[in-house]
Amino acid sequence: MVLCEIKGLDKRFGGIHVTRSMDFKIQEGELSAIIGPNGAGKTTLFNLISGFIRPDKGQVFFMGRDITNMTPENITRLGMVRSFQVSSIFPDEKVFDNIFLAALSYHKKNWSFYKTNTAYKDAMKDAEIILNSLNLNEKAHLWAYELSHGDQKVLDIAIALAMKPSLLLMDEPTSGMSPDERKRMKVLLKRLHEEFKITIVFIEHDMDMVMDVAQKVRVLVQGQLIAENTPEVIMQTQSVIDAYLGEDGF
Amino acid sequence: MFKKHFLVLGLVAVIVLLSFSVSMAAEVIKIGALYPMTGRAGLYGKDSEAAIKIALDEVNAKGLVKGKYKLDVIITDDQSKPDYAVSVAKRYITSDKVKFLFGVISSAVGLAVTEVSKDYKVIFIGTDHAATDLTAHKFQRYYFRVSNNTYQSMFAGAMYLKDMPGWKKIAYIGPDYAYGRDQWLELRYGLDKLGVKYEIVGEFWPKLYEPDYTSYITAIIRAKPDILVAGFWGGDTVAFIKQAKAYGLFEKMKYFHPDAGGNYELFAAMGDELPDGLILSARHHNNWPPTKENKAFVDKFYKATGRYPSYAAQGAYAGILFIAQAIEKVGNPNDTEALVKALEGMKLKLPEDPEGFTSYIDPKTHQIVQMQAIGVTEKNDKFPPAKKMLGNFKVYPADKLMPTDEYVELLKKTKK
Amino acid sequence: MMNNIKGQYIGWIVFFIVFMSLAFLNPTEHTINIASKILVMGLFATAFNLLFGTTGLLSFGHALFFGLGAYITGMVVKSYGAEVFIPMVFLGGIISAIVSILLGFLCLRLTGVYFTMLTLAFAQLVWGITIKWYNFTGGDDGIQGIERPPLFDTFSSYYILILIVVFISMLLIYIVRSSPFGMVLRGIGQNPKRITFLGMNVYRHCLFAYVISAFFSAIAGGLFAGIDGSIHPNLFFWTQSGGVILMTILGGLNSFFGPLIGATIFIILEDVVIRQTEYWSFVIGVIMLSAVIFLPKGVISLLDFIQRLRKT
Amino acid sequence: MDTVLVAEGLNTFYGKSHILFDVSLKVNRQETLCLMGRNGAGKSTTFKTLVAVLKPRSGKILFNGIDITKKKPYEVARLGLSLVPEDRRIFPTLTVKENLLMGASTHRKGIWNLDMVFEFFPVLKDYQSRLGGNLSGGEQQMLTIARTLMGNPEVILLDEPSEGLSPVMVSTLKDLIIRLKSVGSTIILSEQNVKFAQSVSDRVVIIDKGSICYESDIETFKKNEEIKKAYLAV
Amino acid sequence: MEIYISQFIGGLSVAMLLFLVASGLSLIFGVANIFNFAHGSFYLLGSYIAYQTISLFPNFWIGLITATIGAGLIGAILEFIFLKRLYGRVNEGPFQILLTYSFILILDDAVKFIWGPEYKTIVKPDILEGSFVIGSIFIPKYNVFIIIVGIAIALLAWYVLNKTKAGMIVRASSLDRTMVGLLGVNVSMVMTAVFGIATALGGLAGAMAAPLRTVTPGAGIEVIIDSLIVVVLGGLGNFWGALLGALIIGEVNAFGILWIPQWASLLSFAIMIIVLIFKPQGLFSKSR
Repeated sequence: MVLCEIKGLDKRFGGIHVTRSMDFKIQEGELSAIIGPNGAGKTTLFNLISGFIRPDKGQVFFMGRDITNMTPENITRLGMVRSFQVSSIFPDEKVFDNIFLAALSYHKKNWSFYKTNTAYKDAMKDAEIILNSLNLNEKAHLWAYELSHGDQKVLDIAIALAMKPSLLLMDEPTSGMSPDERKRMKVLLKRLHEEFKITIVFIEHDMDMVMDVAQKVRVLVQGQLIAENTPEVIMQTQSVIDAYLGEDGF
Repeated sequence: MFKKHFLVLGLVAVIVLLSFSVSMAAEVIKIGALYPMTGRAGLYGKDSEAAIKIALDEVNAKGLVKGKYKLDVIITDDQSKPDYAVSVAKRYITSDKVKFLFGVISSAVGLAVTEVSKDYKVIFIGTDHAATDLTAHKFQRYYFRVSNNTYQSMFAGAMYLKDMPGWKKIAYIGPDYAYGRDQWLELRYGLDKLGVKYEIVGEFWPKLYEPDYTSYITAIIRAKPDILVAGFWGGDTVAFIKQAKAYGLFEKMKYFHPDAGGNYELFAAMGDELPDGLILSARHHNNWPPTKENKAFVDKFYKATGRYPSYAAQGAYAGILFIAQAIEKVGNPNDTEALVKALEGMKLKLPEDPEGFTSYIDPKTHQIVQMQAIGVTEKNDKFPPAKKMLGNFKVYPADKLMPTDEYVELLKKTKK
Repeated sequence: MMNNIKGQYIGWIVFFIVFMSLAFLNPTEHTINIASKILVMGLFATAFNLLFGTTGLLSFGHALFFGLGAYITGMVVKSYGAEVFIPMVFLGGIISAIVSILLGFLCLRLTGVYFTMLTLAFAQLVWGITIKWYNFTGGDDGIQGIERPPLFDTFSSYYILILIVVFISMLLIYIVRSSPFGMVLRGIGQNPKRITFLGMNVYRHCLFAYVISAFFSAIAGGLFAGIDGSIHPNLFFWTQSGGVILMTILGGLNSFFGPLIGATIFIILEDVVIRQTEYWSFVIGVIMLSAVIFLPKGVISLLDFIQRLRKT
Repeated sequence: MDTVLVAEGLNTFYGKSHILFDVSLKVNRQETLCLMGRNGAGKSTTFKTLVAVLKPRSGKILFNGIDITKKKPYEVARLGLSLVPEDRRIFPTLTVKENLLMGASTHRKGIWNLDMVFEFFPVLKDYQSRLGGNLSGGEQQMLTIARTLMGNPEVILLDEPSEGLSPVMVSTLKDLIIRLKSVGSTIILSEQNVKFAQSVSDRVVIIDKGSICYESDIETFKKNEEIKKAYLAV
Repeated sequence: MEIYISQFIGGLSVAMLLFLVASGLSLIFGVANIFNFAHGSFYLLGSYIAYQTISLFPNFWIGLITATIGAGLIGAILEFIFLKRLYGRVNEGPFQILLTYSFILILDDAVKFIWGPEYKTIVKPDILEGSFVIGSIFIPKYNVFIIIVGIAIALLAWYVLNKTKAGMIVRASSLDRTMVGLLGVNVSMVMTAVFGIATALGGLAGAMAAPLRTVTPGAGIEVIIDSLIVVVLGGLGNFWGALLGALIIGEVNAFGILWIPQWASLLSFAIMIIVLIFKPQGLFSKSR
């Protein structure tokens, strides 16, 4: 089943054509990567899909609905949730509260202003489950800014999970991570996909990660989708090697 | 410069110590004064302070009620903020146990403090705020004003205009608040009352402390009035005249500014630059009346401060003298009702009184009744740094300048 | 989090005891007057900080709501008598809240300095109208002789009324701040983009906070009208908005009680220093400057310092 | 061999937390030294301490024999020790050319000037009047290195240059560093990408939990799988 | 028709003085991200320093120069001793407001202490006395002088900021002080210099305005809100924007006085509301 469909998406910034008539479908249950050289328009694509910027042309459908002109917050409420390249957390809140805040939003308690936080059992429970499953429970009472870079990225994902997404868009989940942190992230992504049954699309530069995790890879070059296939095939595609992978195999 | 201040400080300390030792003998009667001491109105506060000292020295040197009492004044910066002034006034009465409230430059502050005076039944001597309301429909029996109100200045102004030949068109510029509005209302009332025919060709309302009048000036010139009536207050007059001069405004029309235009600080600030022939007046002139009382007062002030007084000084000086005389008459400072009675109709020869006239307090409204003199700017360097002062004075009789009942009704209607 | 809550309880107890005991210690009228002003300005600053301290949006026009509260109470009491005083304080809050919806609708589309300046412009406009609309507002002469409500008509009983209303209001603001909604506001201050991508509308949350803030600012203004029974257009002026900003920052904008502490310091300083010297502005300036240099989180950081001393 | 930079017993704190513990380093002229370690191990802190953005509580840094421990960052840069920060820090509203000219603020003489830089980085020449913020990530990485080169540093500190770059871009970076070596630059590199580090470095130092725990030449390091496993989790 | 021309020219000279006063605020506000609440106090200092100099050496031009240098020096010293300590601190922005506000309190009182409460005056130099007269239109020479200086400052500032190395460093410093330091620039000096230049501009404005205005304690407070409006109206940190903002305020007031004199004093706030509602980032903003 198609979860999300992108139809003829087109966007210009000033004179630069950042997205050129893009077409593809995200199937429910897929775990796929988007790769491409810096400046290819990967993050812009996410911004367009999630409603953060409006496309000049084209449409986006999510779960059968046209979401092209919806606000990002309403799109998020439909179940499409993002995590960010630079981890987007609430640095001056406790780790637990970061997730709790997101869980409150999911339970639509964000407008409650007359009861203290402890009154919201559902959200508390959700937050605790996520803390446990991402192994953050020992750090629950730290300030978010005290976390290491890798843990902040995990927290970013934890915040996204609290929204119980059906589609998770992740922008470079391993950026700035050390090799062992990357390994943990790999495992985490697979678990999210298998245990939580979340459809995941992620942008990535680390080819090991892409090879190991992704079932499908899309390649973006200069705002265009130039290839879409399994990782093994992509690795052999000459145009991808020229534009992105290079010969050294870093 | 600093040295001088330390010297003054030292002197003050010595005086304070001395007066303290003297006060062992006499009972001190406290007066709580409110004046702006900072910002643009600070000059009037500082001048009032200096004049109060002069008056205190005179009064305490003689001793009150055969040396039984002496006066002491506490001054607090009211910041020209009415709500703050009210709280200070209450502190004066409840904590400092003052017998009199005193001072106030801004009418808004005056209107606020008079309420405190009424509630606590403490006499409030207004020395320098001109809103007619205070002695008209907002009158209360514990309030007395020892300087003239805008009605008195403006009615004198109307009389001046009546006698002036060859004009018909008139325009007004004044600050956009009660003081500016009242003056215009009162002048028009006066002109109508005197049966003067005139045509209004423009009204302009810059904000108080407007720094730049250029656009007003070009608009006034276009309106082509014969007379421009101005209701500026404080330093705004200086800015306006400086800017208007370059546009040749003063050659094109008469400038007429009968309430605060003739303030000495304007002459001091403008020196030679001040055009001749402006028709101005003030609540006190340093060179009128040419009596020895006035000269003595001005000289004393100059000796104390190194500068000549602005109009505010004379009011503060008069206020202290009235208090002293009232206490002298009653014999003790505690019988407020008797003091009120004593002050009603009290006569006192003030620096501002010309030969043959003595100021008195109107028993009905508690407003001082004084002569008004309107003059024209001319060369006069006897009061440096001023190079020009008023001359060619025309004097208007005090008793003709009191607000009529009819006017009070009008005021009530326009101002609720 | 737990530590915080404990600390806050102590704050509430200290707050209540200090101001309550004032009423019984046979204070002078002037002391009560100052304490009343501290409470009222403290509530105003706390209400102001509901928006500023969480979302970081700096309103330079909050005097508008304070003044509105004071004028609604003052004008109606003047016409209909003191019986309507207490309902009018409340009504002032409601009207102010309605006005704030309209203003917030325009202002909150902007951020940063632009928000700050637009709020300033609106407040100044209302100030100008108050002065010009003489027949209705009394112009720059203000309104005098506003009677206090029956039962609370002496300075000391009125103080009790202020204490009760301010205490309840601050408790309500505290509840809002520690609620999920308050948490969202803090989230907006730290990372508005994330809030959007958690399905929440930044603008609407800010608007709601702005409205609550306006409501309590007006309550403070209404109470102010009764302290001296004298109100003036300068309650709307930018210096009034500026004053509340300075109090909040000086006290500590990241702490709930910071603004109240800032208000206390400002009002006591003003009272004491101006009484002593004509050069009060110099003295207060130097004190303020030292506070900025030595107390990087506002005066509230002195408390942290004492706590740390106790721990070690 | 000629030593250009010596750090002895550096102890650096971030607020109250102790980050570097007695870090000592020696850098030889014209070598490429790679500082490796996990996230949070102290690589960036070491770099920031060397260029005086952070002040060590104790320890000493000698650059060409001059004690620079107490100097300000700009003084260190003028002496010829320059950092290319991890987060690139391009001036987004300055043009590419202006960004480059900013680099010349050290007033040092040397081979690097606009012409030379444009020859090395032809992309930048084409984009010289574009705003820095409009460049792609890879171009920004080029620009930030070029900008530092404009100051003719004697020693360049490159903090995680390959981070966030596409593989083909990392190859370009490799070629660039090799070319820099060929013109005689001394480079200190911090990296987590082992493959890349091995392809350009002469010597490797590993830092873990704020202390130096391994040091060797590149060939020895290549063979030592244990070390890689223990400290880099490869 | 003539009235419109003369009103327009009147508005122009109001605008230029406004711009002159606001230019320093615009410089630090936009370029160095410092909000100097005390800008009006440096304006005031400028007036008084010029007055003091002229009363010692009766020459207007020397007065202008000492006022500029004096206000600049005092500004630079205050920045060096106090403002510098705030850079990079938490809540830097709010504390800047508090600190510069304390400058107002201290400087304004110092002015009163040194020079007393009475009004001071500066006489225009003879060469700028009088007016050009075209038909019935008067253009005072001094206003022409102000217009020329205003334009010169706008041009100079534009040139220095965009075309010189120093300007480039200033722009870069406003973006990222740490990075600029890493590239070998003494940023601390740059910030002091920028603050000094900005306050010097304030001082120059104060000295130039003195022959037209009242020199009195407290006169600095009034210019600050007007300057803020001008700076924000045009878009932060944009000199041309500030110039345009000043022109709009000047001209709208000039014609407002003609057509709706009752409401003229509220017009600048009304304009700001209208502009910000339709162009939320000021007039010269780049839409993103």
